[in-house]
Amino acid sequence: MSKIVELEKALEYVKDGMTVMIAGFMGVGTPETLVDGLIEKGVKDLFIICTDTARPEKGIGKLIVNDRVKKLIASHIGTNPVTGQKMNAGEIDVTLVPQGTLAERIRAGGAGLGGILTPTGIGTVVEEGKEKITVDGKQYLLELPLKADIALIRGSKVDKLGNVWYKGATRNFNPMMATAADIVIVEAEEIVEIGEIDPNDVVTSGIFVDYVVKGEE
Amino acid sequence: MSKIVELEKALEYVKDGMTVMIAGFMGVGTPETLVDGLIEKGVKDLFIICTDTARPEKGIGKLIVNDRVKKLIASHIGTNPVTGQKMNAGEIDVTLVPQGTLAERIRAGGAGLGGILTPTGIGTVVEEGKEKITVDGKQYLLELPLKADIALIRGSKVDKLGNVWYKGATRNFNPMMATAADIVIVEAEEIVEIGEIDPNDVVTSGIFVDYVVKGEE
Amino acid sequence: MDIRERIARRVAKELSDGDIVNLGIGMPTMVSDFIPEGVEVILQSENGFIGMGAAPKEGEEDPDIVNAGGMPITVKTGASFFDSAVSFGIIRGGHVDATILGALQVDEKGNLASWMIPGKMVPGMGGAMDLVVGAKRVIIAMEHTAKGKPKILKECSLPLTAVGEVDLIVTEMGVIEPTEKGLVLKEIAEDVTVEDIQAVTEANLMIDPNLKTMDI
Amino acid sequence: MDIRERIARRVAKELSDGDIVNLGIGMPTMVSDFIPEGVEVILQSENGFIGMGAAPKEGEEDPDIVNAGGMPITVKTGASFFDSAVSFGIIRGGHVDATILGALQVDEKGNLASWMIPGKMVPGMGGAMDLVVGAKRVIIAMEHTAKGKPKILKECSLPLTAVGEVDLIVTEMGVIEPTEKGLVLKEIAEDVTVEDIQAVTEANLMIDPNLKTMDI
Repeated sequence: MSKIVELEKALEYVKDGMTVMIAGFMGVGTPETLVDGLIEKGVKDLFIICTDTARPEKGIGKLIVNDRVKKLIASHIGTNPVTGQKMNAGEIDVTLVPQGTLAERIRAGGAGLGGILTPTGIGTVVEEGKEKITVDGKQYLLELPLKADIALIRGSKVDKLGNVWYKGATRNFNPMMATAADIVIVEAEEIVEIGEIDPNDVVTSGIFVDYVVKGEE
Repeated sequence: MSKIVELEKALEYVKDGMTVMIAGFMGVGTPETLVDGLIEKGVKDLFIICTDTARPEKGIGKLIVNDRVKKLIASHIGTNPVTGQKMNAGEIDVTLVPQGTLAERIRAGGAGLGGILTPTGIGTVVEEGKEKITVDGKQYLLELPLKADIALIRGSKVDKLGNVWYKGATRNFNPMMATAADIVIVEAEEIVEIGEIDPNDVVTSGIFVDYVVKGEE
Repeated sequence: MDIRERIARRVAKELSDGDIVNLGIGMPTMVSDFIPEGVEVILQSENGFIGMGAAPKEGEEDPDIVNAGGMPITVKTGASFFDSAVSFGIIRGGHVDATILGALQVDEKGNLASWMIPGKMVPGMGGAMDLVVGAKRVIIAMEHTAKGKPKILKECSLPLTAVGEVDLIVTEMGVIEPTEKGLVLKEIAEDVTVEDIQAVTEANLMIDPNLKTMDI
Repeated sequence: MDIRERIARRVAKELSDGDIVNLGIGMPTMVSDFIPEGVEVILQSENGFIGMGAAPKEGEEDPDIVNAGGMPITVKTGASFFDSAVSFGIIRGGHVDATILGALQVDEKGNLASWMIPGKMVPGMGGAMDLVVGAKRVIIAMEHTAKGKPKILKECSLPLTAVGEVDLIVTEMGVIEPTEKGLVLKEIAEDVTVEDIQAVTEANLMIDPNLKTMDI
């Protein structure tokens, strides 16, 4: 039962207005082929969850520049000035979330947790509108889980069952996002035979993955 | 800077009455050499955090049988009848915790979270004394982090910096416990040179590990 | 046919191709022997892997690869290992399609008691509470009575494993579905009458208008 | 000596052998060039690894290995890669001995503002809020003033990164430690007087009785 499909087939599931998680840190570990495919396909009004919007010509930055994003949750938008411009112009509704909190919220979404308590953001604007809970005399913010309709992830080696192995710093948000969306599409830098990734070294189990698309190397 | 030490040296840090996390599932992935060393050394009144007490002659079971445990948090004690006997006799104070909750509580302890919200245990005795928090109309229990003075873990391959790779089902609670204790001692099935474990396949980073002890193969 | 085999055979038919399934210890483990042809399920073992295979041949056991009962097992090609936090993330996060578990008691609200008998047996809940809350479907595979006494009750008397999470009960006498209105008898074993099964069931059984013979 | 080099050299002396350190983008990155001999620190990069090495030679960049600024970097033997949840678990969990960060403003309560200027610059906090809350020591490495205006204030006017988490402030003029009683000037640069430094510091500076010359 191979999960390998053509790009167009995998992206059939992405519709206007959907919530889409896209992995990568400054474009590293971002599925560029899937992002390009989204732009080509013409979907719009997306709610994107990602850690940063990279640069205007790179990764998630391309979706920003091409006006496909209506709402955005990210931890950092400073390297892509277009994001800030569109935010100031009221074209994109941006919520900034501390990077560690973002990772935990996505993980919580995938792991069935109702939320997590973090000390990060206490005493800052991040706490606005959130419940504060004191444990052992220390204050924490209750941060709620995040889920998505679609997650677009990228693996360095992916087998036909969707088992993923990541190289270097490409891992970042990929493993968590793979657990937190209804449909998970992985772009494979390299597609390998089942069993080629040592079962001890698989990072994202194929059970999380719906479709595998061959990306650029 | 090698972290490899003799068994006796590593166990110097374990004192009577300490809170000790010990990894393993039914003894698989349990550092048997370290457990035997604890018994040999004669420490007592330990507060043990583990997922099960294995069997009387195996893993953590040996500490139970040898009367070294005063307090115990575990998810399952049924395979070691001695644990139940000592619990009923009032010799060991046992708290039973759902296995998934135990994993998250230890992870939270290591990751600086103030707690996590889980639906597990709602409507059961597990909820007794715990705060209930409703998120999106669904009830969750607030479960608090666990930390320890010492964690005893086991790796299949360990390098001199303490980087650990686990084989098969030995991984279980090892990675979380490695993050949640003041002193972490890892028993190595095999000690390897630094760099022999691919940096992409290291599961527990050496930064969590204080001492490495050679165990039985 | 052995009672336990009958139950296991019937439960096996509840599984669909590609399902991710967690089998409890004991009778539920037998279910994997009766999966219908053409159906391939992926077995999750909560101690830390996906892709569980058959028991190893004698002499070929790997002490590092055991199932959730601690018994030597194998993994299939394409398997993957992970830690207990990931494993229960899979379970709690709804990534397991079905869990098959035994029970001490089930009641007409779909409540389950399976982990302790106060003063007698306190093994602990292990992973059962997470499994029952997290899996998309909870199928109870158990003998209809314990020493002749009903296990399907109006209200569980033993400490609960979870509230209202049971989706289907399969016993040697029939197949029962907890619904908002109560327990519905969906299938009945060939050698059993409705009166027989109600006689050993404390809870009231509503009879499905399309009551079928138990499909084993 | 360049102002930034002076700051980086002084900060480097705060680090001890074996420390796990996270360096912010910009001047903090320079600190790794001045670590004293005999001291080996382990650099954490919050985008997902431990054991960061030097920048690669031109032509030897690996596009999969970049630092938290997105620039090509290398890893040392014994490094390990992990995901962002693990990375911030390391940070939030107190496993990082020191983080070295720049700042827009610091105040006498040890509050830090470093991530936005409303209406002007809203880059986002990235990993800074977690780092400042989680690291055992927070060392601010920054120029003493911005366009001649004080950055060390009685009270930060910009949105905070964290409350009361700053442990040490190193500028080209001196070394200042936030304490419960306020800011204590511990060291002063050779070419600077106490009056000079107070003149460009809005907050009141208490002078350490053992005030030393800044050790660079």
